[in-house]
Amino acid sequence: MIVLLKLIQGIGAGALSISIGLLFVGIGRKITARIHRRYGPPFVQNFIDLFKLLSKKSISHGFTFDLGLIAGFSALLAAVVFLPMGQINIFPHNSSLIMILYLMTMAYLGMAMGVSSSGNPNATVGIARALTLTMGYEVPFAAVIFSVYLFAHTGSLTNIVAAQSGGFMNWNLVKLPFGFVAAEIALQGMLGEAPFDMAIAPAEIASGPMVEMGGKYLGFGMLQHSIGLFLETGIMVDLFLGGGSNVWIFVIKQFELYFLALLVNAIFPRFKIEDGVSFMWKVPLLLGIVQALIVVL
Amino acid sequence: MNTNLIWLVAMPLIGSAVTAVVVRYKFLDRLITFLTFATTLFVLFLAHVGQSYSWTLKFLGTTLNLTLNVSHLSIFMLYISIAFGTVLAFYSLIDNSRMKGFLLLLVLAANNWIFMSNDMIGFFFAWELMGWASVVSVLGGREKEKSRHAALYYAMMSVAGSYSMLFGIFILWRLTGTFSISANIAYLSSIIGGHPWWVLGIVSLFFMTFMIKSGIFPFHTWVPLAYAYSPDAFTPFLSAAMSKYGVYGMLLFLPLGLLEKGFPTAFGVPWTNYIFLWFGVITAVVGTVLSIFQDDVKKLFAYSSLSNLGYVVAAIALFTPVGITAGIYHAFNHLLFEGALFITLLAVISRSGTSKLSEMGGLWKKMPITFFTFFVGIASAAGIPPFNGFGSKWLVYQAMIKQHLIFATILLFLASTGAFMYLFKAFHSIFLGQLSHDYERVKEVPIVGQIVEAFLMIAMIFFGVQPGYILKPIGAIVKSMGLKPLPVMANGYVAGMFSNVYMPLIGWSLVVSFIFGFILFYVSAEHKNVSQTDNYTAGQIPEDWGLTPETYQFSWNFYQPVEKLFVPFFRIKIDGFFRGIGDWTKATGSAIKEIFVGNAQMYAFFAIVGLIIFVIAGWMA
Amino acid sequence: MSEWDELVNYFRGRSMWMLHYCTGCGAIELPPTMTSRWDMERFGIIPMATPRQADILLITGYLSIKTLKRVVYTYEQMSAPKWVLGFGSCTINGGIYWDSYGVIQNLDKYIPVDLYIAGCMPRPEAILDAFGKLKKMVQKGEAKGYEKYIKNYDWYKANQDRVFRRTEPVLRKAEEVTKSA
Amino acid sequence: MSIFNNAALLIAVPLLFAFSIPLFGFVSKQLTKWVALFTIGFNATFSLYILLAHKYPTVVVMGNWVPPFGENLYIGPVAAFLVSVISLIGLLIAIYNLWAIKLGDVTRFSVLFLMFIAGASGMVLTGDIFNLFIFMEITGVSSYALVAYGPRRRALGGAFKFLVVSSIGSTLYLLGVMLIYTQLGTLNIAEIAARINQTTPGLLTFAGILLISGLAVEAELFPFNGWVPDTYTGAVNGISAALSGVGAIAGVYALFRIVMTVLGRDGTYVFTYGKLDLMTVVAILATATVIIGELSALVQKNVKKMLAYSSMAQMGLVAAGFSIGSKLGVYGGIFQLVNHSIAKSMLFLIVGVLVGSGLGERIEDFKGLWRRSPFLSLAFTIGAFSMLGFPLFAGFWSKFAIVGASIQRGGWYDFVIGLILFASVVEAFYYLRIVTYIFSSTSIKEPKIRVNLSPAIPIFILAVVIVAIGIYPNFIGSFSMQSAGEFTHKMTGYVLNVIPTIAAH
Repeated sequence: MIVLLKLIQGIGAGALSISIGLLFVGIGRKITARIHRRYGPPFVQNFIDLFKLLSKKSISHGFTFDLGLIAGFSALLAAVVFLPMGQINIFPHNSSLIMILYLMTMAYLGMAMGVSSSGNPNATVGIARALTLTMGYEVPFAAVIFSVYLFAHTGSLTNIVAAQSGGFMNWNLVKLPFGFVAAEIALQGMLGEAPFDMAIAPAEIASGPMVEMGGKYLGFGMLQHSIGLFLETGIMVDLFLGGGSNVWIFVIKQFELYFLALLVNAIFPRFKIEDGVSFMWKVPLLLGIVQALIVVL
Repeated sequence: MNTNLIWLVAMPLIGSAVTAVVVRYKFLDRLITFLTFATTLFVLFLAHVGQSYSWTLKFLGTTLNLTLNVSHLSIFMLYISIAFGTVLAFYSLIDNSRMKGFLLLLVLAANNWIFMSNDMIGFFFAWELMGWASVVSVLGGREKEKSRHAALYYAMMSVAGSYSMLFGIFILWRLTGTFSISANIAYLSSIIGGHPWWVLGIVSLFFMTFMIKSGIFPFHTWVPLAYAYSPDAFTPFLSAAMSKYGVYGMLLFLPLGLLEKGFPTAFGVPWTNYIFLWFGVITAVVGTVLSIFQDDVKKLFAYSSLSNLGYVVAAIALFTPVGITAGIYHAFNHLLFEGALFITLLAVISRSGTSKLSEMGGLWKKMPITFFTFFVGIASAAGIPPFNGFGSKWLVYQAMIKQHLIFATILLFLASTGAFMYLFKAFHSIFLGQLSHDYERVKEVPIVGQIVEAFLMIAMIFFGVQPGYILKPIGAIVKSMGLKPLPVMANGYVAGMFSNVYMPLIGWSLVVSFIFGFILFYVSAEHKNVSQTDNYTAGQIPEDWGLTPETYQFSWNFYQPVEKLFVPFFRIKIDGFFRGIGDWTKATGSAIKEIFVGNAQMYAFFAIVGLIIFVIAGWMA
Repeated sequence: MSEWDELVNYFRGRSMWMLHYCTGCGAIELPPTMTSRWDMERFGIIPMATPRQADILLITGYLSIKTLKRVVYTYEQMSAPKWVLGFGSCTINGGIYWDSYGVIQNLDKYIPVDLYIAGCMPRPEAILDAFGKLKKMVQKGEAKGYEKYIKNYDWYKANQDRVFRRTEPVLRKAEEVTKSA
Repeated sequence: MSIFNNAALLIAVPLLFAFSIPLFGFVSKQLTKWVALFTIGFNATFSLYILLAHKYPTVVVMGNWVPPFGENLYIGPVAAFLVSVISLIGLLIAIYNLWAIKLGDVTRFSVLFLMFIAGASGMVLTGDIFNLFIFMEITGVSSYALVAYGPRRRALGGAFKFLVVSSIGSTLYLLGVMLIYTQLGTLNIAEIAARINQTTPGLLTFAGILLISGLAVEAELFPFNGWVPDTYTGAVNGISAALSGVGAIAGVYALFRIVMTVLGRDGTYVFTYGKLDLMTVVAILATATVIIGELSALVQKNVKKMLAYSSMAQMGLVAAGFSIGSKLGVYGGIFQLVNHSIAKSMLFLIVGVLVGSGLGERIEDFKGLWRRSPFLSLAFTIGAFSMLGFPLFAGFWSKFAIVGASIQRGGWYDFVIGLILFASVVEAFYYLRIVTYIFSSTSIKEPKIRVNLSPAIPIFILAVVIVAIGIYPNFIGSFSMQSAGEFTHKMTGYVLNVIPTIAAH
């Protein structure tokens, strides 16, 4: 019985993450358009795109291509159920942050496997860039999460959220401001928004990993992006913004973070990959280390 | 007196003697090797903790007791190494490399002896035996001249290490008059309060050996050479099992009780351990960074192997319950996934005939079982749950954070991210991407190889989902070291300091979401399979362009941008330091050689001068 | 046409991703179409990077025979459903290159064009109008150029081969040259 | 004191046959080699009988003049053991010589070889320091001539250098003997040993310095070892093997018989009487020898020369073991001495076979030997591993013991052994370099090397013995241990066995 309940809850969480993620991207497109002084697409445009993609025919380069893209989507879905989302917390005793981060890695591995089995060098270059950038942003992010670990004396997101209960002044955003800024910059890299969008540069490497993806494959890619967006902003909310008393507040907080990212994305050009990494290892890492020192000492 | 223990050493020695006779008949050689491994494994089933066997040796003017002793740690190490060796020996039935069965069996005998020995004579004997047997094994690599250099380099490091340990052994003997390891460690532990520098000096003599054997910075330079140029069938054992000897040795010498003796601490660990820990961390980072830029796949995984040993060392150096648990657990996981990876590499190299990443590509269709084993292997090595590498890495972080070692943890995390980079590079360059025309006829390895690979794949998943089967014996080891073991929960749990992870849950979560993913995939519009060359080429038609799969495969200079980032670090050449010592010795040798001028008068003159000096010395005395 | 198909077509019409094959001078009209003045994204139309991802192939100018080869290859790499928009008079009748030996005059003979945008140059309004037309056609299920191409593949192929032959070198082998001399 | 006069045959028989060999030479030149072989065979059998039947300790008295009044031979554990080793290795080399010595004056070669064995045996057996000098000269003179044997010009150079340096050594030794004689009026080792503290310390020191300077030549200690590389390289390989396998044993024996038994003072660690502790002097010499030998060997391109330097270095190691002066150290030293003789003579024989089959002596010539002759390759590897002290091979135990003894003594011996271990790393490099060359095959297909039975037998036996000792060290080890007792306890071990009536001082 409990298994069935958890299963349904898990499916619900997955559906929530997909829809919220798609909605976020849709709203994001609208907001970006407004910054560009355009009208912009309807905010449900992403659902339409997804539907179109899933119903469009496509080509595949073999089983690994299929499996990789499914893995990219499914592994993130599997990770989402461990994320405490407001009052929805399906596995409260099993929400280790590092576990979630490593589980997300599987999605990237799957994605990478899929696209590079297409045999297109553009895709592989894109993946190589993405992985290089990962090395860039993971280091400051690691500094931040280990600071939070030490600060909260727990590694479980549930407990980190619980430790921040009791109002704005208890949020880690206030208590660990440098960490928050560092994590925010790292988040920009995680989301692949400008100035860290070198992995999917359309004009240089024909949209990188997506070069061979069409139809439902691109649809899966889109889903992965949406869930990833949900998960990454969700982790940030749990880490710094005190989670949420209910899921809608949680989502609003997520959106705030995404909104920040969008603003940056809309106006910035793109880093060269090595400059992106060295930026990550300079500014955010310094901030993260300052934060870590403050926590340790 | 448990005579079954002596068979653990004797059985491989006998097998080795037999295989040495039939060394010319390759299959027979391999078959006997495998049977010996299997028998040894069977003999091991009869052994259990607390057994001991001793016999005497009339040597060094006294009657010495040589003792074999089964502790929790040793039986754990024995099980994992012999079991892996058996699997490898089974694979080697179909292998064509120039590995000699009798050398592998000699290493096995030494392996068992090292893990069981409670006296330093036996330990040293076995250590040296293992040393030369593996050095000679390395000689049989594919690239003759390179494996010659590699073997020589490895031998030099190994011999230097052995002599350092020999020195340490006898110093301990001088102090205590016994060769018993446990007695000596108890002695060291008892005098550490009064003479810390003495103890540190002696222990560092031993640790130098162990660090060399495990390839810990700054002694990591031999590892890539020896791994890359050893016979492909021997490399898995070299990486998976033999790197553990150093770890085992360190674990023997770590319980000195520094904290109880009021040793100065840094971050809650004795400062010696703190320094040692940084060696581990640096190893992890250096291994990772260098691995990213390798083109030879065995070199790449050699660096990967030593990077993982950096994790192990960093964790055990803490000498806290969670640290030791994490270290041993990671050592086990390293054995499993690194062994599996090297076995798949063996399969790939035997079929493709090259170990250059830039010459491979697209092999997954040709070698599906190998491909999936490799996939699970890199997922484990990258620490992706629910495969087996995750739990230990996660515990390592916990252990480090527990001691507020935030910088070390960040660097380890960097190593882990970098690990993902090089693992994917190898994965892509071997299995994904375009299939070269040269490999159109490549076949999957024979059925024996497939069985081995499938077995390892299942093992990696099983021990990932059910870590309890490993964590329980590790708990016993931790307890036997006088530490409080981590709470043992149900089989699927990894219990950490800050939170727990229930691995089967992750597994189920993945299964459900994969089912969901597949359903979504198959209800969506259909797809058609196209050939690998039907690719987006910006409108260029491949034939017009003269495009071949090889030219359309991206695997050369894979992480070129990253290389720019690390340019300043490449100027530091540890390897150059050792080679410098070698060159200096050689130059001194050339100079000293000039004493022997080849002239009788000069020799006579030397003799007379020597005499005169003596006479003067006698006068002065 | 079943309800499901109607639904699908409705959404397809609302989300058309475009691959713009920019030959000739027509490409200059696309940036204003995409950016704030006309903003085609409000109709769900965005430019894509590769043929795999695109629904519309927009050809913005004259096509030399060599370029045609690439266009055909690109078109064939796109997945169904896919549509072709011919932009400007060059794609209709060759435009100012009507008498050039190296330029094709009539794109429709080589790949099935669903809709032409006449003019030299058509302004962004015309492009948006064409997208609107195409959207209606798609939603009604009328834009079936990709099926026509499969049905009449022989005819298209023959036409293509006839012009492609002109790109082959006149003298193929060195021996033939020496023999003739 | 038990008397066993037949033991004099160990010297008499080889000498007798040596001088009668020219008669056999009239029949057939080849026959002379067989005569030498059987003579040494007799020696080997007889000495083994003494050793295994435990006929020692015993004294051979000449003309019923009991010591200290007459000349005597003393067969203690050391002599029994070392004579066995000398004659066995000599026997194996004689077998090898059946194949190797074909050209030139075979008859005289056989004469000299027998004399060489007789001299070496005599050095080990004699109980008289002047007779020691005589036997040293016999060994020396015969070996100069043996070294000069052979077609190559470098043999003459080697022999000449040996001659010059060795003559100086003999002279110094004789001077030392003279000084002792002026002091004590006796030449009997046992008596001198018992009364050594009655001499003037200054004079004793001077005499001791002369003695060890003289003996260090044969024991190959720096700076008296200039002859070693050229002589070993110059001689034919059988003779190089004999020099390192037989001559070196006698040389080291003589050195430490004088230093430890004659001049030494009993104790946990043996020191010498006189103003200067000669054991320390020897230790310094030994350390210098090891380092110089190993470093010089490192840069050699010629395997034979490399082996020569390595011999020198190994002698240094042996001497270092002895010079520790404890029972354990001497045990290690003797054990190492024997192991070195076995391994090094085998290595020289292998080089001899290779040279005989048209290969050179350069390191490059060893490339791909595994393909051409697995037997020789394995034997060479076994020999090299034994030299390096790898387990399962003989050298492990002796090196282990020497290092152990040295560290047990502690003090500045820690530095001695530290330097020696560093030199051992160097040694490991140059031996393993050859081993790796052997197993790294060349691409060129080369013909197999056929090894004749006559050189194959000694090489095979020596290789088997190395592994046998490596697996079961106790057999040789127990003899070494008895021998060590004779060196470290000179009164009970030596003097009282020879002259039971002598007053202990």
